[in-house]
Amino acid sequence: MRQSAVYEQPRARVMTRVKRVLLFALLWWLLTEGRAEAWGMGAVLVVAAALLSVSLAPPVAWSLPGALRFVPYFIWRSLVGGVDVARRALSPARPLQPAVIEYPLRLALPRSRLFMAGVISLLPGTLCTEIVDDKLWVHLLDRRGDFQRDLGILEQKVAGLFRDENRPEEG
Amino acid sequence: MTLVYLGGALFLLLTLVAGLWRVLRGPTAADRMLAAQLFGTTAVACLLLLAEADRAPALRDVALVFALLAVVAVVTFVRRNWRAAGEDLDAD
Amino acid sequence: MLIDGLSLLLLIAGMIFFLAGTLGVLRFPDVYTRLHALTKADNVGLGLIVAALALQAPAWAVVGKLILVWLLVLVASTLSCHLVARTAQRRGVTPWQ
Amino acid sequence: MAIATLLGWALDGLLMLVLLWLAWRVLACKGLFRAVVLFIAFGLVLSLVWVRLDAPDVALAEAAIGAGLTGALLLSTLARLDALDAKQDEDASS
Repeated sequence: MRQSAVYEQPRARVMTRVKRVLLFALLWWLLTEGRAEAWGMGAVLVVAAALLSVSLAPPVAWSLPGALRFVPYFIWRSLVGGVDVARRALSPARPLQPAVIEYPLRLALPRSRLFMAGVISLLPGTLCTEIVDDKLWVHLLDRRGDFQRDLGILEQKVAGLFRDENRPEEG
Repeated sequence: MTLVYLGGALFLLLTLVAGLWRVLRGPTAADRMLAAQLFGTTAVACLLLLAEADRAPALRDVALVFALLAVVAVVTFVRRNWRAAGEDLDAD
Repeated sequence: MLIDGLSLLLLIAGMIFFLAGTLGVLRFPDVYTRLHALTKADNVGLGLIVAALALQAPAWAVVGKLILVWLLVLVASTLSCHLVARTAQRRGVTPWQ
Repeated sequence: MAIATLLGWALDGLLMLVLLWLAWRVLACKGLFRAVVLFIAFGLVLSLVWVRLDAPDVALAEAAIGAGLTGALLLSTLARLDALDAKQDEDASS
């Protein structure tokens, strides 16, 4: 799925379909919880769904090292976010200092922008309310904290995941 | 462990009932829709626990359908209702 | 025995997050802060419950299915969260200060 | 084992009460939009009731049709009705 630029080449096309079939076979295995007798029906459906999916959802460029960097970061930060908001909800004082900030996006691809807007809602203290041109409107639970920097780190990881052209500079 | 699963499911159901208060109180249509989202997640967790407690793997499929359809109502709300819905409800 | 204990611990932690999510939805002052509470706390809660059940799962496929359910809820709730927040903003709901 | 039975009863009793209360509220509450959201919650709880009655297949259908599709259809209908009302008001005033 990485070589979306050379998608027209016959070899890449075959590889795309093989990967899709494997992906849908995995899904079928999970859905049937590994029951062997389900594979008769499954074989037909998996191939049909895989071929159909190639035209409905063309392959997207992503990078495995980018994903390996993104997933642990995401899990850790969403855990921190959950603990943070749970603490605020459970404490009698209900400490909140909401604010709305604008964050200028450097990501170029629509899918990575949308992905980022979604992921923001799971990270500590941030919630994306609107994407206007090149800006994200972010609602903050607590305005204390360097959110421009945190969002910059997230943006870099998202860019790495989707091999976004418009990568922000390191550091 | 069955006891724990059943107790957990009961607890989750209680939090779901508490969430109903938000549907009744509003005040905006968005608040009510948000409560519907809360019910979806809670019901999924509840079903997964019951699947273990009752030894009924089919319940995991029900949970899967819940997870898939949780978003349908919200998307409809956003696409169709966002102007109309508030008029009668933001007021009362 | 050890695994049962770990499962129990994860389950209780998950319940606390669900309780916190619901409390947040009931106590927080406006729709945006409520969305914060709901989305973050409930997803962590569901993740912990899924982890607890995965430890007890009879087969790897079941573990995968549990994770699949969690991922679907994750996608669904971030999407809903963003859409509801956007709707509220476009309807002119001003954030609580 | 006795505690498990007790917990099961508590769960079933609570489900039953919530279901009846929701059914009453859906019919009795004022705003239509509120009724639709309560109806979605009703479908969810009803699905859980089917689960407790050992009918996961019915629960699956209820989840898909009751909580999912009917809720969406009712929201669409409500939007149409409101648009229609607005148009009639305009016609009447002109």
